[in-house]
Amino acid sequence: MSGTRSLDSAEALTVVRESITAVVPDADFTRVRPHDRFRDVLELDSLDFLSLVEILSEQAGVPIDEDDYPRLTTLADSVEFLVERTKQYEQSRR
Amino acid sequence: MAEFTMPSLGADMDEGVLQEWLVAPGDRVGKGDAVAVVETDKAAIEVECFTSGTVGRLLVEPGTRVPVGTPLALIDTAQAPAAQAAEKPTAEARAPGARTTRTRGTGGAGAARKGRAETPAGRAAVHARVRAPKAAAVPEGLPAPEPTEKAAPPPPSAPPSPPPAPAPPSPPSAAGEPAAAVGPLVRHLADGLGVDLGSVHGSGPGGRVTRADVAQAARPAPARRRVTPYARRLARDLGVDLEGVHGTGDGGAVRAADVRAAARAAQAAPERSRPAVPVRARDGGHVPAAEAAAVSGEGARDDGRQREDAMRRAIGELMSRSKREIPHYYLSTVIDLAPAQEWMHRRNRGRPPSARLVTAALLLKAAALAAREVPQLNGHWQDGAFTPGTGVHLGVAVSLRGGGLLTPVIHDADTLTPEDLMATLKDLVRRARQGRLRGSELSGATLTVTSLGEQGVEAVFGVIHPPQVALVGFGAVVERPWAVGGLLGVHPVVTATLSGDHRATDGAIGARYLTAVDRLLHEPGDMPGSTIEERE
Amino acid sequence: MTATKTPHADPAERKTTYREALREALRDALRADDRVFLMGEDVGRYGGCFGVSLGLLEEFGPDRIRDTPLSESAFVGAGIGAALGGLRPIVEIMTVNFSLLALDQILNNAATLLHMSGGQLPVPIVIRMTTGAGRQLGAQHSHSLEGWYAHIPGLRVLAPATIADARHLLAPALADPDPVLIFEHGGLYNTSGDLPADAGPVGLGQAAVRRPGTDVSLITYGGSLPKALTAADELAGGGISAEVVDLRSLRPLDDATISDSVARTHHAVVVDEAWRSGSLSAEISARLTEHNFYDLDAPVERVCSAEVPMPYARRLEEAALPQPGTIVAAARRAVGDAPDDGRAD
Amino acid sequence: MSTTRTPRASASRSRSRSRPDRQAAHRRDLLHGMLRVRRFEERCVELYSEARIRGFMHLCIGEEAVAVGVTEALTADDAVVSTYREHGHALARGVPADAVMAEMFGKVTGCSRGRGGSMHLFDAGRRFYGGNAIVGGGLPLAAGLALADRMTGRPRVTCCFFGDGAFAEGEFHETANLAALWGLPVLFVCENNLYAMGTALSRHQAQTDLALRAAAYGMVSWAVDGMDAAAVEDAARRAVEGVRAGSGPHFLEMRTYRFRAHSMYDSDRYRDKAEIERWRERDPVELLARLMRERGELPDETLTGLEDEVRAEIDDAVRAAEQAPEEPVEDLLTYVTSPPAEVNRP
Repeated sequence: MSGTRSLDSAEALTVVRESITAVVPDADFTRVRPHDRFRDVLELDSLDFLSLVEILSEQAGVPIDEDDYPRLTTLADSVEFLVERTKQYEQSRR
Repeated sequence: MAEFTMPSLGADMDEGVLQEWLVAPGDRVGKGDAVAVVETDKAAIEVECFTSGTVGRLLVEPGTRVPVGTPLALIDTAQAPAAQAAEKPTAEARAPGARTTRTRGTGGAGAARKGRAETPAGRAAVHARVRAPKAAAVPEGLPAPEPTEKAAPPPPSAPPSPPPAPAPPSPPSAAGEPAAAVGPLVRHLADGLGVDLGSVHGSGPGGRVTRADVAQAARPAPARRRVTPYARRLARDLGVDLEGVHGTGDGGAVRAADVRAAARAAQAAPERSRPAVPVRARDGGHVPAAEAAAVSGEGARDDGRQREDAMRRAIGELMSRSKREIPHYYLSTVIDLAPAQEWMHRRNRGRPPSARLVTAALLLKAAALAAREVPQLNGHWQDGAFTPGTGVHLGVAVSLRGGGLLTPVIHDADTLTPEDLMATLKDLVRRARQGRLRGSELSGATLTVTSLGEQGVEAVFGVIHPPQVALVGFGAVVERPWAVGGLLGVHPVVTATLSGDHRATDGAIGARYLTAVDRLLHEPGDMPGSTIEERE
Repeated sequence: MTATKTPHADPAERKTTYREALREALRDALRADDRVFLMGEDVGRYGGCFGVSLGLLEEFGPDRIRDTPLSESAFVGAGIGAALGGLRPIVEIMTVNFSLLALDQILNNAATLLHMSGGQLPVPIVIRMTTGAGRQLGAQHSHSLEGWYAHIPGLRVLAPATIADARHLLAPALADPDPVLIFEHGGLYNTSGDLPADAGPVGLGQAAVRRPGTDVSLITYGGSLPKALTAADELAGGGISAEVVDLRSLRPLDDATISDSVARTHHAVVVDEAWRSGSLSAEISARLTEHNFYDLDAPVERVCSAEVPMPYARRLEEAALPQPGTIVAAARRAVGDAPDDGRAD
Repeated sequence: MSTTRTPRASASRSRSRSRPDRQAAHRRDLLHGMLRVRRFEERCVELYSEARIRGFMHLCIGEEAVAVGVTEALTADDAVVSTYREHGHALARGVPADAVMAEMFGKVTGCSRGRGGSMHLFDAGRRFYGGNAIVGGGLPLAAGLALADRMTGRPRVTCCFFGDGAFAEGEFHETANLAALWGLPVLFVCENNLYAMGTALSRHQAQTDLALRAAAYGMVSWAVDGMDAAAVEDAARRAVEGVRAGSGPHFLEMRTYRFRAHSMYDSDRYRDKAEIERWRERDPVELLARLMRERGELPDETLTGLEDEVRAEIDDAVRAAEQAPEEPVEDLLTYVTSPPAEVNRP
């Protein structure tokens, strides 16, 4: 988590997508609209989701708790969450 | 002898009307003298000649429209008197002010037609466009057609000649139709189908219109589907038939996403009623992992499809055999997961995601421990008798993203701590999806667990994998009103099911098993291997 | 007048403004080549209508920083004549609306002489002018007519949208033997930002991908670039990855960059502050159907100004112009994500 | 460009002669120059009528004295900016007849490689900056050429021809003001032939004394009999001298007349036949020839010799133009922009 810096929404979206792609290599994002539950659309099971959380946390450099899971439901939510969380962490590190 | 020609009087002038002659045959003209008045679209202009001499024949009578460059008169440059042969146009022909081409029709109708002019004999020298010959073959006695082409006027010197025989047109109904090229049968067919033969392209010899041509013309064009160009291209690449694709775009347009969805659906269609079975090849052995793995590479698409086909056949055979041979009974119970999840959350708190448990791991752990408690369900039915398993080797049904499923085995699952079980599960699932399982990891299961609940359904009643004698199913974890100790609350619950082989056990055994699962999940901390960390 | 270095800034980058970058470019050009001079209304003592040439008169004198009468046709034509006579004039026209008074010279002479003379008379002139709306200047100071000029063979038409381009497009424009028109959007002059030290002259006729993306291409230029970037941010927040292509050169168009982008994203939105009818946006849309028909997964969307002379009132002017919101909406339409779609769950 | 040929290659001009002789020889040169233009234009009429030349074509028959007389006062370094009625200016300036003719035939040997046509004759080498087909469009260009000379200290004059019609255009007034304001070395030559196409001067100008109006811009201006070649030349010499000396732009109103239509043919509905006849009595070619005859400077054989020479030159030009190749269509797009090699692409 040493590399934490705040992400803008574009970067956050990239992180989310790359993380999902790492878990579901052939994820077809054309099927996922911003407010779709991507877990359902892309058929992520709980193990996949845990992997996603792991990768997201790693990539963004912020902790993600189980309590945060509901905020990782759609792409839009996830981006919002990451932007907010990375910002908090950047500020808290100063 | 020099020719005086219709001059170009402007950039946009291609033809002009000789309006008036300012000279007569025999007149002396000098270079630069105005000799005629020419009317263009813009104005009447006096035009000059560029040769000096004597005006000879006037070749074009006033009122005639001719292209630029058309000889209008001859000028004798030999200083000789004008040739007597040159005859002035008749007074009639020289009527001044005529703005349009003069007409001299055969009847009132003809005379009134603008642009009509005779083509007397001896006109060969004049720039005249010739009427298309097609009308010549048509019977006489019909009204004269209105010619659209311009015909040149008679040279003034030529004696008036009777108008040529009018060239009547073909009957209107056959207009534009190659009369000789349509047989009666075809004509009849066209009539019947309401096809205008004039618009039919003939594909037969010599452009003959065939029956097929008429039929083709009669067929209504199929309603064109709205498909985006990219989607069309993609459909071709993926071999998707656009006919069946549902369009979600504007006005029902098929977009790329729709094509991809259709391509996926085509792959997934046979596994809609996905059974929880391990995959075996036709010889009864397990499908080698490498072969069974879903192939997503573009180049290997065909190979991948073949493998999927093989996998489907294997699943089909195994399941058919199961349903043919095994008398299934089914049980279900709803289990309160609040204690288990609470325990798990507590345990996960503060741990990095990589060290966290998921509910599925607890369910597997419970399923394995319950199998140890109820060993009649843990083993194989072979040669008409039950053989208990030597350990609890839990088959876990893993669906593959490309379609199909594999059932890797967690050996001695009952002895593993939740952490180890979790780690093993993650590893097996990952490698199953990557096609990296070893053969041993696919064989030897004594009981299979499927948890379609991950896909959102509440209960799954599976098909037993022969030679096993039971299959445990977990549905989705859902929140439901739940009473505990007379108090109603919202609890996470899961529906656990058991499919049993009635040859090996009766429902009571099965019920005992599900009860054990329920109990174990109520006391997750008491599950062997769970307590040590809990006490830290 | 030079951009001041902020002491704590990264030495590789300098804080400056679009206006200062333009001025630095002018100063460089005037210093580098005696043949270069600047001419236009109030470029000298006044310092330029928009302050671009402030201070140049003092350094280069009234001969080379030449105030002209309000005679667009005469001084633009004189620029063309001076170019024929061996100089390298930079002519400033206050706004594109005024340039119409010199349209005869730009079209009938500057753009045409080389061809009409069978290659004998190249016209190495640079004509700069302000374009665009957004400053409540009303209908005679606010239009975006650069697309008209982009219609004309024989001209190069540039639209620097970034500080780096403001700084580095002038030199290659002056080096070009043919007439180059540079359109500076009035809304950009005060833009401040970093001028990367490593930014150098850019090739004429090259578009730039200002932000990579995968779902939709926002094709734009000039004053609409910042709006498109804002829109792309918002789109990213909504899960749509937008690529932003800055045309930079309106003539010739960099077909390759535009086409490549759309071939990847399959969706295109053309953002152009000009009117849409018979416009540059129409041209780009047409080219997309020519070059990328089989890549397109949706009709090309266009976000242009409302077809109205630019009104004065702020609310009306804002409503008339492309805005990030309208760009976002167009992009969503293009990718098939209607604004409220998917929120129901 | 095709071969360079001095317009008066054969018209000997001996410096050793006495002053009256020199003047006579010079008059013969002027006559030769005007005849050359006149016959060239007449041939153009024939070729146009035969549709071998197309497009718009504006002939300067009747205005030859202005073209020949003014050009006489310029040096090779000076620049000329002209209008669409510029055959005479081009020929007098030394653009070879065959290059002009080939241009009108649309041939690659034309002085604009067939891309200009009658209205757009160019010869950069002779500093002939073209036929401009926009009334008034060449004026700012002339100011710019002069500005470049001014800024680089070259003592050159830019001569700009335009018609009375340009007086109604803003570009004239903008340029007159600019040139006077900046003291640019421009010689403005207004060919006042009394008609802006078909609109008489009095019907398009409130004040028809053009020299007077030009003077209002602070330029030295005067009106000249544009049918008298010697008077034109004399006035042009004085004006060029003044311009070159640095006293700013000068303006000459050349009162002249075109005998033919505005462009090739028109019905002359806008002017009296009698008016044309009156002006024809002051035909500049005839006027000079008459003077020379009176002075005994123009024996019949001299005139015949000049005519023969001119006819031969024009015959050659037509023949060469007919035989010249056309620009291949593949080269259609060349010269729209400069060749890439010239473009400095970093």
